[in-house]
Amino acid sequence: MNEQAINKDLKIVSFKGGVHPQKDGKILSKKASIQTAPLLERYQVIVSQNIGAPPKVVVSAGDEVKKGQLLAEAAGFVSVPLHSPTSGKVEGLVDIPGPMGVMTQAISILADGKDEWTELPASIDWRNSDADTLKKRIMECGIVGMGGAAFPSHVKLSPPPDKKVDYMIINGAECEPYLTADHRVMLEEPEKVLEGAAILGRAAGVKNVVVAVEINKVDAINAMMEKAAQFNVGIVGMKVQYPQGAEKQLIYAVTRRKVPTGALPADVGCIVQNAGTAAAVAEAVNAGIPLIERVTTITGEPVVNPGNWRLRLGTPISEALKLCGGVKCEPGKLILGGPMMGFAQRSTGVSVMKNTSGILLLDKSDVTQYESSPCIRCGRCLEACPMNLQPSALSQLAEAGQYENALKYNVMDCIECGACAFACPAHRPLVQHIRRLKAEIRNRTKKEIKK
Amino acid sequence: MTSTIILSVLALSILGIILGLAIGLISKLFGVATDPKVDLVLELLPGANCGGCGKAGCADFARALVSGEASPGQCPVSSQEVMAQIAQVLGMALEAPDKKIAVVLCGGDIQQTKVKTLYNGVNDCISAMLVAGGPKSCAYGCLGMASCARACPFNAIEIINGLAVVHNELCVGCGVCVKTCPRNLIKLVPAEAKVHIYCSSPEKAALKMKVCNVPCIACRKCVKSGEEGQFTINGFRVEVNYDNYPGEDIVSKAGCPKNCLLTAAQHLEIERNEEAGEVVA
Amino acid sequence: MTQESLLNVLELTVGAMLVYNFVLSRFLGICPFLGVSRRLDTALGMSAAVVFVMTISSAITATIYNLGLKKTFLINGTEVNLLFLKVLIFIAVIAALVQIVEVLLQKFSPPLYKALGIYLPLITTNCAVLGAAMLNSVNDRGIWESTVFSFFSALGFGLALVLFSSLRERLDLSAVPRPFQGMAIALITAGILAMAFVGFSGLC
Amino acid sequence: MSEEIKKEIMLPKGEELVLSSSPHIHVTENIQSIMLKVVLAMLPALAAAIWFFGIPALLVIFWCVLFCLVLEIIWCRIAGKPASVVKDGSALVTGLLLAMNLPPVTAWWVCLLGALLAIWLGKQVFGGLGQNPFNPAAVARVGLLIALPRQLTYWIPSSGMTADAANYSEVFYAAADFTKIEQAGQVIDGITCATPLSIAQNTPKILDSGVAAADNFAAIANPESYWQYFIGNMGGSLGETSTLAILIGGIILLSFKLIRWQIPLFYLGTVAVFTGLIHLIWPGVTPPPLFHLLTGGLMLAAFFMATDMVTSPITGRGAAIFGIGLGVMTCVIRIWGGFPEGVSFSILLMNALVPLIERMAKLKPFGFRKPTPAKGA
Repeated sequence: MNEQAINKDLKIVSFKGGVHPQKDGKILSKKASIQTAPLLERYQVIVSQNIGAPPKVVVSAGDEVKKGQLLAEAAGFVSVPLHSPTSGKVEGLVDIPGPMGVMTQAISILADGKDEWTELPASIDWRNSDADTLKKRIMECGIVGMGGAAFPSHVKLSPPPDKKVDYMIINGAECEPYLTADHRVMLEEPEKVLEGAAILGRAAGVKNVVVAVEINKVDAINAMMEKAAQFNVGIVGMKVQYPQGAEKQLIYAVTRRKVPTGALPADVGCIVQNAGTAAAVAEAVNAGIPLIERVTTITGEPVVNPGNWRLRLGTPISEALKLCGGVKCEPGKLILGGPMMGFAQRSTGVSVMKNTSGILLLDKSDVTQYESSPCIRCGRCLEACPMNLQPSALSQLAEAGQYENALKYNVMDCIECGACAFACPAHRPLVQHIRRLKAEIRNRTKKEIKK
Repeated sequence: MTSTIILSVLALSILGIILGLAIGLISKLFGVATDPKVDLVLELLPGANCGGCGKAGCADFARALVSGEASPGQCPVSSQEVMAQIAQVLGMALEAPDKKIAVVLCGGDIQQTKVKTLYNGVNDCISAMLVAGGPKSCAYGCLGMASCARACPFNAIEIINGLAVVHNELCVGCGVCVKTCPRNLIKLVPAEAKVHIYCSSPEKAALKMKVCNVPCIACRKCVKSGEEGQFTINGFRVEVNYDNYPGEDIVSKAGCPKNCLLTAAQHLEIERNEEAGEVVA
Repeated sequence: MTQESLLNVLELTVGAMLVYNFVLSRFLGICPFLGVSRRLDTALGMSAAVVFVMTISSAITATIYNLGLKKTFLINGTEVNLLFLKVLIFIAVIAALVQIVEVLLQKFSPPLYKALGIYLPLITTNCAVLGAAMLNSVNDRGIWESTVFSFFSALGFGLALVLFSSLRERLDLSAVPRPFQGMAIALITAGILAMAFVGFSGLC
Repeated sequence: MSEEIKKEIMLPKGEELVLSSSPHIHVTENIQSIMLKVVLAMLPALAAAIWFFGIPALLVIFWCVLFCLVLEIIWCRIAGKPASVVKDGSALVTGLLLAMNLPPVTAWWVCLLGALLAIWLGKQVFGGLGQNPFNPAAVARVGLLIALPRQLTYWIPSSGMTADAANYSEVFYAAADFTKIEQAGQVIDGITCATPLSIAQNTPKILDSGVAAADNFAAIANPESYWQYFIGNMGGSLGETSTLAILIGGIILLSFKLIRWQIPLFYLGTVAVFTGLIHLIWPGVTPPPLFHLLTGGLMLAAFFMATDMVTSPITGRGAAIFGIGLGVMTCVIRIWGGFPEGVSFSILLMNALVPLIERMAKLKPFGFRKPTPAKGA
């Protein structure tokens, strides 16, 4: 293991709290360079891929579409369009298992094998264009936060006018164990990430653009530091600590500003975008390519050849796993995303979406059973919580059904990073309890508003 | 001796007069008039504070009753006699409401729902719904994790064979469970309606049959054998029209091919037997 | 201050509050102690009510005792002493006082009135209140001494009540076995609390 | 769904996939390993106890652990919990703590009573591990002290103290039987001894200052005696005498993060400051702070008893308040109370205050701001 040395000029920052999983699993796939997946016969593109209003489908069964052609148009401000991953025929709308376990609508496209591009919009000279043009292009290319939340990027770039934003942080932390997609992107395409960062900075009218990377990705940091000056982008190193890449923690680590309860990053003058998003932005602005594919880590001990793949939207998980040679043994868990915040799946029928940063299989021996012994108040969760909450108390309140009291313990501030449940020696399902509390409280406030 | 008696009597009388005057004066000066009826009504109410009436507990309901905002019939728990008594206290006529009970409209117990996913987490329906929509293969079936049973203030819901079943004799129709069920399977129906279609899935018959042995496949046998208007067809399933419900004989007449149209008693018995069978196996 | 008077003050304050705590050492006033301790805020309200009633009632009963009952009158050549009417008179005074407090509370603090519910009239029969009056007369305390003693005794009652209610709020979150739920576990907790208060014995 | 499986490529079938909430990975640490680490930390003190008090001490430890484990299993049987609960090791820890709180010579039935109080009354009636508001060992110790004051204050001298070593070994090492020791105690004069704290308690207090007052405690509080107290060569409960051994255990606990450091720090600090002040004002009333720190159960309480995770406040600020409260109560009872030692009482009292303390010492979330009336910033 001859890791590259960390550049001495690198500023290394961190936040308070958090956990550091000893076995982070990145070793499985971090050396595997990004491969492009071959064309598949059929893609099932899930319609609702972004937070906010799902886009409105504009194609119908039997339509011929070209690669990159609009499939669904944005339905409102907090919404982005959806484009076809390849050329072929629209088979119609089908119900496929969604990432949250409920059936969801998808556009099924039968590839014609030609993979012809549609007419793409012209390149933009971003150094000389104004913010609105850039934002419009970013929106038109369907770009969302590719780290996990899938929040439309152009919305983040348009904070209310009364809020002065002076920091653009590109999140290259990739603090989730096992995932290496952003790592590979930053290592293999540093210019794209940096240029995307600069474009995002320009679109938001911000001078201070930094890429923040955890220092376990030394090669990526060094690759980017070589080129950073040419795009006038700074690089910041961060301690390897989960959840370093959570928005509020990232902002604190880089700028020492605390995003207040219930406020947005823009309230403290920051905008955070994912590194993968930055690369996609660069492509969208320079070549007009919409977001139709993304780099996804396919990993886990049961996977035969873990790796990082450039997958088109709508690729079924089963097909993606085939690319990696399938599994060695029956896995215990299938997770979309990382092991800390990802969603467990019940079938391989789910398809890749804009925010699918990883497809993770866990071995049966790694599936931790919740024996859920009682809380012994050891306080590990309090130390782990990056938001300085008291998960142990919240979980007991959830068990006792005292939902109102949970507000006194600021349950709504929880970012559901999972650090508490990771650290709990009693293996209590703390995150699930907190989600339950949040759901109850949201229901109640909704009811009150109705009244 | 006599002087002791006289003095005692005198002392106590004086004390009594002073204290009486003080109390009288103060209640005259600061007294707040409350309607004694509120307490009377509150005593008559069941005191379960179930919230079935829509008010925050029995005390609140009592206040609403006295002030005329509510009528005694709104309390789903009180028996007819109690309601009559309350109405008498309030001096009003009682409109008799139909007694309602809850029914869980799902027959998919652990034997009948085919594919199950392993679930590992909080044993509670609402919490389980937050994890990939819960472990049950039917996305509309009862999860059987007893959220409703725990919520029921009268312990009228039992989880038999992984399925929530309402005990009609215990249910008072307060409707707490209806609000609790994350899959909206529980309905308040007239207590006299004995026949139910134990399926709430709006999916197509083929999809339902993939995951469940006892779905309503909308074959309409029941509709045909029943009288006009006793059933309503709602998409891919049939529902009992509870405004004009069929009698118990409809079960044998219709001969539901999926065993989904049942009387409540039959349903309970089937689940009991299946559970017993499971124990043996 | 002489050592003796210092000790006396200690006995009236620390002694009344901790060492001879009404609830946990003398086992008086158990009814409201168990009844109103489900929630901390009602416990605080009840404590305030008890402090108020106990202090005032003791002041009045001590006045009656010192100025009236203790005295021996000479009527028609026979000595008459009304000490045997002590309990009767004390109860009457306390009952009247509670009535007054109830009326005032209902007027000025309806939420507290509602929260205290049935327990407010129960102060009448709260043996702690009568107990304080009786202890004062048995120990032949003066008016000021009695008032101070009762005030601190009531504070001790409040302390025990608040402690206990916060514990019960925590017990609400624990998985107490079915047979012990409710009053059983409350009594056990109270017992352990009483055991802890034994530690204060010998302080004065 | 494309479920068809290519010849050589195996895909997950999906039927054995587990659904659960995130996170999907966890630490390997569990309750059992935590409890075993606590036991490890107790070993030095237990070894010191056996070194100084011999076989009787070992017997007491044996009885206490045995009874605690057996009673835990019995309760689980009755309550319908799996008896494997006992594997979490908490009953073992309670048993050892209980033994450390008993005199080195204790009859088996006292151990049984103590185990009953600790496991059943102190823990299981509240729902078992993690649910008990009071420290089980402290409940047992206080309950026994109130019910059986004589048995609980039957101190024997440690092996290093006796003048007549032959006598000592004959009585204590050979006859590990309480009744025999009791009989022997009546025959052999001076076989029982007083703890330094009970000597301090029985020393007449001198309120005014002066030479007499300053020398009031000279016999029990001098550099030589301090050294003996430090290594544990004095009368006292089984596990509380050796400050040295407890400190080693305390370092183990702190290094494994099994206790909140605020509790021992603020507890010991408060005791030192409080007794220091009193000693400064009235030297004849109480011995100097070092005496208080080294004698009695203070060290044991500060590192093992009060720090019990279940019964102490969970936040750092709460733990500090808890420690200060413990210190004040211990000093008040020691100096003015009727008992020579106040740590168990103060632990119970402060346990009762924990819910209130936690209310006061809630954590402020990251980026917390006071809720302001709704208004656009």
